[in-house]
Amino acid sequence: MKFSFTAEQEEFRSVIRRFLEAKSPTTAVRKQMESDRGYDPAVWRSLANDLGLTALHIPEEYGGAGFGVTELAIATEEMGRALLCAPFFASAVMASSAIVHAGSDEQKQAYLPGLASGETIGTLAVAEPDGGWNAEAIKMSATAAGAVYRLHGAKSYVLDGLSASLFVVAARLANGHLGLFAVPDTADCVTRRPLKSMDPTRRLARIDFDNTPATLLGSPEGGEAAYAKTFDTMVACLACEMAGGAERLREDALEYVNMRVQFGRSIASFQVTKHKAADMLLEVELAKSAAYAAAAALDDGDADASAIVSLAKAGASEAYIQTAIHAVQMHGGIGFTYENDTQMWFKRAKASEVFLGDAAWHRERMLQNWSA
Amino acid sequence: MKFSFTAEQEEFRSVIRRFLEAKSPTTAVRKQMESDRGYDPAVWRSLANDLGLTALHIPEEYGGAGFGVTELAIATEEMGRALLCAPFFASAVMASSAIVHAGSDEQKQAYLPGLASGETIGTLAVAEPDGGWNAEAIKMSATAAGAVYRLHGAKSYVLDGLSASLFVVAARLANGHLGLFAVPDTADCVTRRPLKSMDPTRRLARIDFDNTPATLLGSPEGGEAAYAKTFDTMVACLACEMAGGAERLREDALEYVNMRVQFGRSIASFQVTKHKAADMLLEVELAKSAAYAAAAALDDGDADASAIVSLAKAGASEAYIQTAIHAVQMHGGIGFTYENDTQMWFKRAKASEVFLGDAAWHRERMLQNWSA
Amino acid sequence: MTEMTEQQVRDEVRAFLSQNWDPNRSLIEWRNILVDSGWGAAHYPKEWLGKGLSAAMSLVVDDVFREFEAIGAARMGIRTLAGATILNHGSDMHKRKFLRGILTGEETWCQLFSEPGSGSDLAGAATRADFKDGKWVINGQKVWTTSAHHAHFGLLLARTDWDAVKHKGLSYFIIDMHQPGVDVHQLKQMNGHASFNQVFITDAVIEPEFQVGELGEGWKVATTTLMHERRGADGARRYEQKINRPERIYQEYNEEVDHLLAPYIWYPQRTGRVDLLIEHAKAAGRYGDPAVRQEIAKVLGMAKAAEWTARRARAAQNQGKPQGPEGSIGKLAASHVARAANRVHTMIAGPNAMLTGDDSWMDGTIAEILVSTPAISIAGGTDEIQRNIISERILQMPKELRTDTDRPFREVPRNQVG
Amino acid sequence: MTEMTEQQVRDEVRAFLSQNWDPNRSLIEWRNILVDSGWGAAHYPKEWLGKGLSAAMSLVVDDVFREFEAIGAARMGIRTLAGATILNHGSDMHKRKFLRGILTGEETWCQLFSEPGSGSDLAGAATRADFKDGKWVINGQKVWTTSAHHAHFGLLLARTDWDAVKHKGLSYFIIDMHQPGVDVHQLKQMNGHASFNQVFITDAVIEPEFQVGELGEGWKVATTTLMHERRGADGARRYEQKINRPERIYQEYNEEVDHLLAPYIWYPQRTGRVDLLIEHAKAAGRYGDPAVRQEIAKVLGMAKAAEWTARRARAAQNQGKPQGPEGSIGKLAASHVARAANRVHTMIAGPNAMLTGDDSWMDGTIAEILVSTPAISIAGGTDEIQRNIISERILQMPKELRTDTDRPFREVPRNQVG
Repeated sequence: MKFSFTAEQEEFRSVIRRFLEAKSPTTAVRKQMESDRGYDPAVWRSLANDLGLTALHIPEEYGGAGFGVTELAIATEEMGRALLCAPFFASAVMASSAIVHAGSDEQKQAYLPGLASGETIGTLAVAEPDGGWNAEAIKMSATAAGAVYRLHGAKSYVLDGLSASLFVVAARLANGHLGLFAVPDTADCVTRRPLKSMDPTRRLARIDFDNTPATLLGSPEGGEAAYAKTFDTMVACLACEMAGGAERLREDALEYVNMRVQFGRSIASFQVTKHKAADMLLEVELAKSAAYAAAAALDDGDADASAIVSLAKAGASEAYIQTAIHAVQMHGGIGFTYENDTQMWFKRAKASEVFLGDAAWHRERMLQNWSA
Repeated sequence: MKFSFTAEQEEFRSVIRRFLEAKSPTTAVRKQMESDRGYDPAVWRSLANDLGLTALHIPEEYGGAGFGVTELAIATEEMGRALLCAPFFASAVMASSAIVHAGSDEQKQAYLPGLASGETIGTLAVAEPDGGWNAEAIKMSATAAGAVYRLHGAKSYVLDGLSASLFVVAARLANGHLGLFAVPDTADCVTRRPLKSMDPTRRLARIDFDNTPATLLGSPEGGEAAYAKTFDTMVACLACEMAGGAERLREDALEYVNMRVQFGRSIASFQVTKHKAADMLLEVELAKSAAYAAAAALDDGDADASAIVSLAKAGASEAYIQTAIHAVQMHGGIGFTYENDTQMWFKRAKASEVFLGDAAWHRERMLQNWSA
Repeated sequence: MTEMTEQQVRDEVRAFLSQNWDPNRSLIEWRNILVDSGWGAAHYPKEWLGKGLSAAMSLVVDDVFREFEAIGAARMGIRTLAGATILNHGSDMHKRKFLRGILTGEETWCQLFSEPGSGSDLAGAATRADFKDGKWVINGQKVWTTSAHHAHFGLLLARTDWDAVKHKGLSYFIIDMHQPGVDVHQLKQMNGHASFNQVFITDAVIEPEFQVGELGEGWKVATTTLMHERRGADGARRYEQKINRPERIYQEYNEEVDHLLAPYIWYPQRTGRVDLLIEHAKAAGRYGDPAVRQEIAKVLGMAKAAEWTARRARAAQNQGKPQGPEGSIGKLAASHVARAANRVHTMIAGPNAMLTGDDSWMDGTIAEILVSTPAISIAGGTDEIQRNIISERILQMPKELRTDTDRPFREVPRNQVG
Repeated sequence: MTEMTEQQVRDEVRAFLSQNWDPNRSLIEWRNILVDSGWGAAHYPKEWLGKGLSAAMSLVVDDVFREFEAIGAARMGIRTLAGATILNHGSDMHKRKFLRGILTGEETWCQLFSEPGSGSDLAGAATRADFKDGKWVINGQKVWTTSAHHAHFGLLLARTDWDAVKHKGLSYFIIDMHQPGVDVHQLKQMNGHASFNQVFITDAVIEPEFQVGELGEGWKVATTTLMHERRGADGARRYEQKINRPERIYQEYNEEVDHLLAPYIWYPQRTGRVDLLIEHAKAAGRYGDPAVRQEIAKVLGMAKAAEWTARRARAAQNQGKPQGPEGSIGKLAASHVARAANRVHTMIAGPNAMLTGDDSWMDGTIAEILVSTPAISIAGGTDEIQRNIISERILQMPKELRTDTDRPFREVPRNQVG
């Protein structure tokens, strides 16, 4: 496993960071999080066309750039840092990975170029109103009706479910296997409802399918394996996104205490503040290391990759919210106000804590996948 | 439930504290913990005859003083504070409670006066080599042979098992019920082996019973209820003992940092040391409150008493070892040496963490017994 | 003259209420009668609208009011602190002008101490009061001000001498909030509520007679206000309860309560709502999960132990024992409990923790917990300040070195604000 | 003359070993040959028993030695620090007298810096060196001294000027440990091992020529020793491994290793032995318990993340990148891991955690973990010192106010010892 980024990867990160500093300062984030759509289409186009980020992890033969999980994760880390409002995670990570891993060659040709160019905004609908992201929890049924299938049931916590024009939906086939299905937003019998998201920078929706026509991606037996790979990819990217957000919180809190005076001296000169800052550094660096290892393990095809991915998510779940709690505390009263930016990352940390499975669930998954 | 001690109880505590300060300073503890016997018979006699502590919780009609769990727990709290080496917990808490709760009137007349006077040293053998203190884990069998029973199997972690002259043994009857049995140390077919105790102030033994004659205490159906009451009493007393030890550690560490200079200033003037001392105070006070509440709940016959008892033990398990870890750390290198007294309480804290069930087990027991 | 006996008080209050209490009066009419009688603030001196009773004896008065379900004088909010401060340090004019309005509830007060530049350090106030043309001219910012948006008067701490040391350059004023130059902005919190205000003061004017106490003695006067605030922290937090009865006066009173409590409706959620953990776990189908049960038991254990610690403290107080350490750790324990409860509610909620409002469990209560607990370790003295206090006052450890208290305030480093 | 190329070094070492290496020699005989050749300490200057090679190039020498399974010069323990300090600051006499014995292993060294009165504060040493009748007379106590019980010489930091400020009143000496007035007592730890000594020095004598560096410059010399100690903290901790071969020299070498490693045999246990968690849980029948699994996964996750963080740091170093924060947090992470692992081993062991020796799981290893992890957060810089370093050096936060460094040392408050 590699433990450093190449010069190209470092440069790639710098480009994204500069882009997001310009396009997604907190003023822009506040504007988008209070908007109806929830993101800025101009930024989305620029991110797709100028930086090519939507194409990152899609193979070259389908219009993508063919980069690994590591590069995709660098992008999400930077987006987590900037708290970018955009359907990137839903489309370029979740939907794209699902189609890459599940689709037939023909299906990839049909769907991936649009996702790669950013023209299509996709998402992946897995969790149901009472369930999580584990394959066994999926109860929605898909019944075969000739060449197409029909979906019946509800999906919840669907990321960017209102913005998406293409749904990949996990449902249970008559043979008991899991299937991943493509459903365009133009399909009949799809009802979308926005959910009230605690984190307004990341929109969620509930989607009801009532006899909705859908295309099975790949074979009727391959769904589990495809979903497992997809899930690992998206969890690794989420862990990196969370590490990026945590690092930003840590840096901003440090900057604040360095600037701030109390009792006639810098708050940063109080030993307790210093030690808290040291502990925050430790937590964030460990979270980063685990998240990077997760992406690298997937790119390496490491036998323990699923375990490492879950390790990273469990660690990120704890580290991000813990850093957010410390960051609010270090700001004092002002940190609890809406006008202070800390709260925006706090809410992202809180939502990310459970998104794609919470720490306890990932710890159990980690041990079950641990070969050692 | 009462949340304060009466003037009499406060005075009672002072008497014990003065006694232990005189009879069980750390020099004496070190001497006993390195001795073969493990305690000083002269101190034991004085504790029994002069202070009457062995008689505390035994009803007056059987030679006891008839005090409640609260008074018994005050005694164990002070002994935990002083780290007294003596078979008090085994005899005056465990064995005495078991006989009080399980024995027939005749049996109480037979056994309790000797325990009350301190002439008899009793203990209670419950845990087996692979088990814990929960009734369901008891596998040792007791077969009826006329008026007496015969015991077969091994007990481990038997407190003061080498010093005791009377064993109360938990075993499974043919009817599936639990039975508590009295076995004198003069019985045939009892093999005792000292176990190497991490905490040398609290000796443990393994005892093998091989067709050993034994007297069933009470009826063949009453064992579970009697053991449940006994167990609650001993756990409440242990929680108080642990709180007492934790408080002593906290006070000694505070005294050390107040006395100690580094970088030309008192260690106690460093903000991080101050905050750690505040956190230790919080932890110890919460542990004390819970332990006191456990004893009070038993005296009151509170419906939630078993839950409160387990809450107190779970809390004490965490607080005692945490306080010990902080205390070593506050002493620095010297705190890790054998010659510094902190290590003696550290080992007691570590052993107490699991004695009579660890924090996790008690948390589960707490919820199962919670009526709210 | 000796103090009345308890029975005499009871008899007199009963006689007064029997004769005067009428729930069909308007609230203001009744309170004016009450204030004239002296029973509205029995612990005030006789010459200032009271009866000169001790605090203990005035609890007896409350008792009789409850018998009659009679409404008492207004006492929620900052007004009580204003009354106490004015009685202690105010001039006769202040007492004449303000005490009645305080007691009838017709005039509302706010406290202008905290500033954006000095959160935990109240004596570091840098709002200026400059004496020009016979008047005080005020400039600065205040923050964390409850009820400023509907207050008539403010208790203002401002700096009148920049060459004096920190605690000696402050003076204390009563400021008319309804004047040009006083701008009140609601301060929204991360949980969406707006419990506090920022107050921007620009060339606002105070007549010299509205200074309270001596020039440069403002910190001393503020200490009185703060002492009453702390004393009330347990007592006054028993916010008034609404009374569910149909008569006119109850309706008016309930409106008053609603109005004053509005900023605080999320306060229960900032404690972490340990009381809801088991209910939430059962509702979410997670109560059988051993890992969840461990976490619930941890929090429940900590919360119960904290509650019992508080009761130990109260029991000791009631027995007249000296205050032990158990009385000082409650606030810090509450922070731990709230933070841990947040974690466990999140664990129980699972994906639902991403939602808010009525998409969240228990009609949004769970979501409100998740974004409200960070307040508990900040408001009313941060955890760090609590640990300083515990270590210095209870454990008698050395005080932090101070570099700001013994030199002219203008030389003390401070934050640039605004 | 230019430095040799890697190939030249390889060739020369191979030639030398082919001719001279004979595992049937005695260890001392061989090391004398080695020292004479210059290949025993190739990074020492040519005039002082070395070859003047760079540190990197001397790794090549090690490489060739491994090819031959040849034993190198002695380098475990404090001797390496003694050699480096003498080379940097010692006189020619020191070099002549000590370097050979250091390299052959015939003479053993110890470091006399720490004192009971100054744990984390080495420059606060208060051991006296008084100049009387042409000799230095030493009085004081030293502590945390490894190998002092069999050392021939000690590196001593002692105070020669009590009117100078803290860091300027110290001088550095080489003290003969085998003299009256030097008493070494083993210091037993709570886990029963005795890895350290206390050294009581009473009127011990040092001839003036065994002062190292200038008078009053002892702290500067000590800094060299400490720098080599820190640099070795990663490298030298790869303690020498025993070699399982029958010839005489290996037997003697293995005895040396055993002897020197004896104080450290419990060191693996102070890390918490995360590697044993799953094995322990399976052996104890607890691996199926969901609550236990949660705790194992937490520790394992933390330990893995810490390991990967260390590898990130090494990878960056290998690429010549500036050191990032990831290099400084390893020690603190190790403390967290060890403490958490102790908790989980306890949870797994259940009642067995009360036992020790061969009554404990895994033949006492588990018990040894339980009473050894507290060392990890103290030895080699406490967690508190680590956090100070991280916040001040990595995060560039303000330094703690010092009151001890700018006045005569005799006026600085210090601990009374003994």
